Amino acid sequence: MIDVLYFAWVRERIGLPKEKIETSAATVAALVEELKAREERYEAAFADLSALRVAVDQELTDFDAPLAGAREVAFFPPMTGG
Amino acid sequence: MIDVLYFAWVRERIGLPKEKIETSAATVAALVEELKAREERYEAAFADLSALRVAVDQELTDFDAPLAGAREVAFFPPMTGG
Amino acid sequence: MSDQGGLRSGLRVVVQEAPFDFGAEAERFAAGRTDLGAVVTFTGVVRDVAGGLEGMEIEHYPGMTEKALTEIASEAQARWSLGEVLVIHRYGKMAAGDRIMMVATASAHRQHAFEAAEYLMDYLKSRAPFWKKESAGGDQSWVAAKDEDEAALDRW
Amino acid sequence: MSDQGGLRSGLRVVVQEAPFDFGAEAERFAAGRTDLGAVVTFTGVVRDVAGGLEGMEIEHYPGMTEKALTEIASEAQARWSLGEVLVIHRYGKMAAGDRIMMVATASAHRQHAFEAAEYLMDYLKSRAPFWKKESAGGDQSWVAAKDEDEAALDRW
Repeated sequence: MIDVLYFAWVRERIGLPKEKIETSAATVAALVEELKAREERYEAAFADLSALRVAVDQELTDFDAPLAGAREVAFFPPMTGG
Repeated sequence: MIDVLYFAWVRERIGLPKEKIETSAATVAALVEELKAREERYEAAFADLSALRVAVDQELTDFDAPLAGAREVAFFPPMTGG
Repeated sequence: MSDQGGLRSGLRVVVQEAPFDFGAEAERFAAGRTDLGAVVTFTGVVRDVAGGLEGMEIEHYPGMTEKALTEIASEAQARWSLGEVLVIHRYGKMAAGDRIMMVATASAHRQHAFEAAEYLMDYLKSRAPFWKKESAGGDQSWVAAKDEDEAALDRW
Repeated sequence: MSDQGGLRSGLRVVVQEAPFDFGAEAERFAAGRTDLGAVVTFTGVVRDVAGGLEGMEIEHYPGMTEKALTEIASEAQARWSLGEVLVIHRYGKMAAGDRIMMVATASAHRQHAFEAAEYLMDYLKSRAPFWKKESAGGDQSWVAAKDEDEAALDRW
């Protein structure tokens, strides 16, 4: 089980801020494929990965990052702080 | 007659902040030569012109600047504000 | 490195919903330090570019936000000679003209204080998990990240 | 361009002997402006590098000082898109830790606010008629201008 978090318009498209996912995906990209296969709203949210960023256990990383041992994965658009 | 002002260690070496000088010097450099010829303390203050800055009528300028029409000439070391 | 943010030697990171008192923070930052001759602050303010902004809301990623800001500030401390660093960033609802965030840097050398503040801002813009949503004309829209903000990181 | 300094559109230049209230100046600078998203301040503080500073005294050139600061600030306004500019510089006696001066810039773009503040500082250091004298161990000495400060002007 892994906590999956969504922020900003990713959260809005998927319709919830956080969920627990049962997965054996080896990488972030594999998890994304699993989610996209589930429902239309995931397909919509993950349509363009170049418009998305990902953090594993609260560290920014890439979509090919491994998920082994990860507790938390977060998906969100590019940040706009400051 | 022209007002001649001195600041910082130039003022200290010459021993006064301001004086009126009767001069027909055409340039700042010529005025400096006249002053140096007067007394030891001017000679000491103006010994190294590369260590000095000059303003004519409150605008920074060079030692070869003309004095025609000038009301005020000021001599001082490089600035150290901020 | 601490994962907690908050107070550490010479570094203070604050993430809060409430407004902060910029004047008071500026006044007390590095106050009385006799070894730091140069203090720089940067403040980000909610702009109303088109003139019809009804409000802005900033979402963030609790937990990661403090950690990311602390990492960015620690990297600045490693790169420049800094005596004090402060980062304050708000989330939640704001109005045009409100102060969103501030950074402050204090150093013995003005170039260090300036560069570190610019570095903090460049990384904070594109690497700290904040997202802005603007309300105008009854519509809400997420502010798009700017290519120039991403490009700004290349100089460091 | 005005020869008077003082208040002009978007520019305030203050030269005074009395301390200034940095927190209050920072608080009210560009306050409530909804068109300026980026505010930068720089503050210069009396340093006590060797640990024995008894005091500092700053001499200036009344009349020329305000004029020089106004010219420097006006040039910054011409080079960058600035909504507000503030320059405050003290003269007279100060102690270690005292604030000597501040500049503040406000712009729609953070790079403009940062660059203009750095420009103001670089020119103010070497082109505004202030001279610092330090007292330590019973001796007084004029602070020497640094080659690096003169060299800093080359980048503009």
